[in-house]
Amino acid sequence: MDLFEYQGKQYFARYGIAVSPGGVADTVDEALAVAERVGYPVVVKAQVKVGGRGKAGGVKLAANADEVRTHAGTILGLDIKGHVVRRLWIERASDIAREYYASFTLDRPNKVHLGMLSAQGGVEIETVAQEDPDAIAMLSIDPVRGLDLATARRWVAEAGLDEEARAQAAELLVKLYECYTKGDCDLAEINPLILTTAGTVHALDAKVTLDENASYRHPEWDEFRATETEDPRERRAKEKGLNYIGLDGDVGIIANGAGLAMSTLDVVNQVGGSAANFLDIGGGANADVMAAALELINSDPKVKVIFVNVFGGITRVDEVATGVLEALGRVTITSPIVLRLDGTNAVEGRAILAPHLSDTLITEPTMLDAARRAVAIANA
Amino acid sequence: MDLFEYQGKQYFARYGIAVSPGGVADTVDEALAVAERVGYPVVVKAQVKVGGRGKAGGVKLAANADEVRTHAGTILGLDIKGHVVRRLWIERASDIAREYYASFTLDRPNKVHLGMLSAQGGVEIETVAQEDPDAIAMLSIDPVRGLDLATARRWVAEAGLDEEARAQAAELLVKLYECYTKGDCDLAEINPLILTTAGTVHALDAKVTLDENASYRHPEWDEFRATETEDPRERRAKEKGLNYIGLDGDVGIIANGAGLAMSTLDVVNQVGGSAANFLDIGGGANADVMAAALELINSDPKVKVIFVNVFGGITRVDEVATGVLEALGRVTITSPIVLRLDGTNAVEGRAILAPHLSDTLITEPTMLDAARRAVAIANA
Amino acid sequence: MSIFVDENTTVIVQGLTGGQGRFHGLRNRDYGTRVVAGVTPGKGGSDVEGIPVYNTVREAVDATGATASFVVVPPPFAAGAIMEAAEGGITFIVCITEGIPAQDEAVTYNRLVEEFPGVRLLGPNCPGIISPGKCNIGITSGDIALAGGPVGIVSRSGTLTYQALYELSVQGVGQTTCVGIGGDPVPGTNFIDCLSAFEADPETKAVMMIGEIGGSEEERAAEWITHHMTKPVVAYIAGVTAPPGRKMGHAGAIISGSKGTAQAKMAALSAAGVRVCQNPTEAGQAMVDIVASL
Amino acid sequence: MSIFVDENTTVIVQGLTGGQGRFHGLRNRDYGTRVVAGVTPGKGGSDVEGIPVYNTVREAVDATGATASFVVVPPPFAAGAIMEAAEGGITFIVCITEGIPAQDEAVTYNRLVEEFPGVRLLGPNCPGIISPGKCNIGITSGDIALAGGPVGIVSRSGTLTYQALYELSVQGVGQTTCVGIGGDPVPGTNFIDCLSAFEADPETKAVMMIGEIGGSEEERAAEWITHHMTKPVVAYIAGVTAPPGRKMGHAGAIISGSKGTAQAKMAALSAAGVRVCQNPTEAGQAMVDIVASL
Repeated sequence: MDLFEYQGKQYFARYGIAVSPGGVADTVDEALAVAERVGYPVVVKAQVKVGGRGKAGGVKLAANADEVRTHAGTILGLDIKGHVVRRLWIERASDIAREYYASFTLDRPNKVHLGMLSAQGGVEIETVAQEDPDAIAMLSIDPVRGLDLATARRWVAEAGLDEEARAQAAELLVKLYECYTKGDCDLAEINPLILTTAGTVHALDAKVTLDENASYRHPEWDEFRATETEDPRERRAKEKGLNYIGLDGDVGIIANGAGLAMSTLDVVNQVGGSAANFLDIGGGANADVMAAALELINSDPKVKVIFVNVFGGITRVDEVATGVLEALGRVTITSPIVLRLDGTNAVEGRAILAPHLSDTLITEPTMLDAARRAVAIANA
Repeated sequence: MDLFEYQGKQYFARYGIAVSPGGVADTVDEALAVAERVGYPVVVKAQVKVGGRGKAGGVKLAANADEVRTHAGTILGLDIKGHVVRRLWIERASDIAREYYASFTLDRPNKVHLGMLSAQGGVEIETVAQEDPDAIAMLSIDPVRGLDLATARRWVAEAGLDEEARAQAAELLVKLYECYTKGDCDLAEINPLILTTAGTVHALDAKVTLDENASYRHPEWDEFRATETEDPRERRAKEKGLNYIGLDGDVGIIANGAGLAMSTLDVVNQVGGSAANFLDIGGGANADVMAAALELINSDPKVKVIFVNVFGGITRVDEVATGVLEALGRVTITSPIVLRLDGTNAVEGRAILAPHLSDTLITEPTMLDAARRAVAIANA
Repeated sequence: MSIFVDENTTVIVQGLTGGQGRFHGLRNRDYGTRVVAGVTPGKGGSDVEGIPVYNTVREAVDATGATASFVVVPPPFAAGAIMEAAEGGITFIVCITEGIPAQDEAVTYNRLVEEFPGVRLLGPNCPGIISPGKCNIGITSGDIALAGGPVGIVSRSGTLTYQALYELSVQGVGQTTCVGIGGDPVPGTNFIDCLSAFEADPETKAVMMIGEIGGSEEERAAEWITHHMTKPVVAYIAGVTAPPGRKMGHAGAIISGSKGTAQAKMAALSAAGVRVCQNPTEAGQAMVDIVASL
Repeated sequence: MSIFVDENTTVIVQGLTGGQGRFHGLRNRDYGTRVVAGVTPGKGGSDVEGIPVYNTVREAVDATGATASFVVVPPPFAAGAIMEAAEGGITFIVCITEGIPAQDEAVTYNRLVEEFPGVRLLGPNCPGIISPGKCNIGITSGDIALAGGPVGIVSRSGTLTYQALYELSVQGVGQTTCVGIGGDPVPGTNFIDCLSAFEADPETKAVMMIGEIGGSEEERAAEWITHHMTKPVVAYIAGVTAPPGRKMGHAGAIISGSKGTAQAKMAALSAAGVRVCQNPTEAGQAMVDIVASL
């Protein structure tokens, strides 16, 4: 789960990481109230989960109440790359002497944590990584040992942070690592981490991705979840325990297992079609799940045909067949359905479907055959 | 100081690092004796401080006494890239299942130790680094904390060493790190580090460079020093406390300080000449030192002119001038001498030399003027 | 022969008394696996259809001499269960638990590597391992596997593991061992571990490898194959058409920038001499051809 | 103003009772440096021409309030002396000792960074620092320096430091501070530290930088200059004609492969907008021109 900047800063604050004083505002009046509280000048920042908001006019400096009113009014409702701004973060403006970059994430190939620290912050770290990789001090951290202050001090020196920033930065990095690990983040990134002209170090932005698998031990995440603005179809799918991702094509896909679902997309593409979605119904494929899946796909106006690709491993194909029939009895599906049912009890499953087959309920013996058939229908 | 392979292995053995059983041989008979002792088959290896000895025919497998006799006879006296083989290392041949690479050196930019470990050993590590950098597991080691067994275990897994090799390799790496640090190495490299078909891990080669600055605490290095085969001129220079490196040009160089000596080479080159040597006489420039330096340069038949470039910082130029005159009284110098004397007491120094100036004892006011004059004489 | 497990492998099930543990544990036993004990804290002394239950792994190992454990406990307890297995003397741990926090996985993996270098963890979030006719630990259906070799299978994807097994079995091509390594952020066992074991196993004559988008494990495997693999390898990579930046089920199946694409993985494997196929059926057929030509 | 030291800097000399320590310590005092104490274990209570000697740094600091130390002890004792200075409360340490083992330097540098992040070490194996007319710690001759600014000098090479000072002084161009950082494997202070301090110092208007072959410090400095330096920089890199693979005096001055060549360093600095000169005289003249145009 990606957090908004203000949520990331709230999360940072829990771990003692310094951020600018500020507050959230959903209206111009609220923006004014926050600005009066934190003191001018302030920065009015659009809260959207997409990069490039600065260029899009979503971040403005305001020296007084009039400017806050103007900027807040303009930014609220602004469309930034398809994300409409509904909320602002108003914070006290900082006198920036230097901008750094700091982040922690998992180094998957090496199975350790990776800290990245650079004296060149405030720009896309990918750009720095490409143009001047030596400007990023990479620190491999053994998850068993963690990051201690001595190592952090060595790291800030290695990264070439300005000397007056080093002591504070080292302490902040230790806290950021704690936020990353104890806070169960997939990513905890500060860009820029700043040194102010007054000589203090704090986080001017916050990019936090939380590991959903850890939500059971973080009741405090509920408030973050409340603000998630998902594709309504994807949200409905999640509520049903389905893993759905909307795509641009016209072949609706239902498969059991993420790998098989991805593979189904590939095969549809291979035979000249294009998938309308990724949908993994998981291990279970009873009538409830199948009905929900069919209904979900059916609600997508792009879909011209539905391809159900189920491999019976644990799941028995006869149960899947029964589930499909039951589902069809409960919901009205407008698109033709092509099924490929294979694996455990496939013969029995096909036998169950046989009496119901028609121009709009078709079975094919293999994944490839089924994909061809579905694509032929979609392209007809 | 670079060690021969056999010395590196002896050094490794001090730190408990496993190597193949073997021994040194300076004659064919000694080679046979070692082979009989360690058991056939053996490998007969030329001991030279230069790479590529294998391709040059300096490493041969011998299955029996006859083959040892043949190979030892051929290799002793072999010229490998200008290095004549005077000594052999005979060791028991290993059944190699896998070849790895391991080394420790100083990561100067980051001021920590750098371990490099690769499952792709037995080839030039530079080639691996270029073609497949991911195949080298780099480990930054804080010199304060060192390398412990747990970290070494993580490292061997990360590097993808074969599982049966990991436990032994981790222990060996901890010992190699100890050899590198307590043993004051600039470089401790094993290539290849092997896993035998019998499942044991040991060092099949050894490349060790010792840090001369640490020799005061390593009386055991004396035996390594005894075998150093240097350019006789460089050895003589070292005995006199001079830092001399022979080059290919015809302008002899004497300067005080390594930076100024390098700079002198550059300026000579810049004005169209070419230096016969690098020679740093250090901070002192009394008559003894100057005499030794002039004599050394004079013994190089390539030299057509001698350029003395002294900047008086601590060294007083008047003392240098006196030193040069005394030296000329003690040794006969055949080449003309161009002097540039600058810095502390330069006026007094030039005054001392003034009565003695001639076509073969010339002063110039600046480094650049002196370089031009020297090069003009050399090219005349 | 087989890799990692065989007919003599004795297995405990951590979580045997839970719903999933009971179902899969008994199913594994029914397949012929030597499931000798269960472990559930507080339920020591009871049994599940004749399988004795102990309070701790140590007790179960002391009583039965088991060397393998099947961990099937909920995410909050999985990391602890894995460490308890290693501390209790187990050397092969299969964890099917889905949804373990990545931070727990990172710590657990490294603790095992650092403190118990002789212990292998398979998973978490994987279907497990089956050596047809000998041993089945995990949730793979034994019905779709065929004993007798000569093919080894290693897969990052659950359902595609089954698909791969099925494609071979229906054509009469058996398997030595099929290993599902799972797609979680920090898998205990990776492609190279399995390829290396298959390369060393005399009965395995060819290997089928099922990868998917995300990460760089397939590329690393390709590098290893280039240098060390002598047996033919057939590969299929799922996710050619997956859009970048979206999680497709597994934490692993996400493309970041130009890294981890199916195309890059397929190119790396092709360069390593692997026969790369466009879909599972094609991969199955390619393997049938290879086995026929052996 | 000056960087790192000024007329108020109070200095102790570790090794004042030794030959070198006495010579340079007194010379520094004669220059006007506030040399307030010496430290030699076992010689506490004595004095060197009126400078009191203490047994430990802690005692010397307690008695005098000194903040800087000049370490001039033989290599076997240098690392210990540096750590004693930091532990004793000194915040600026100049170590001129040549020949300290690299392993000792690596440990000492990292201990300082980890345990005493507020402490700066200059050197080892460096000529020291001089702020003309204010403070001279080290072995640079005060005669060749000229007070009043506006040029800062930072150099990796000893004799070329003197050369640089001299080239400017004879032309009447003064220096704010001249720092010799030394060419040892693990220098306590690097180019960037000095460039950053000169950039922040209002009296320094331009910087002369003397580098040499080996390592990558000049390239890193070039990168820093690109991003942060607003003042003009003139550079000279010694060793254009040095043969690869040979040590030229300093451990630093060695070219490995294509890395660390003078050409690469000069190119990087030029790209950063630095005026790169071919010899010290040219560099001096370039700086004279720049100062004239300020």
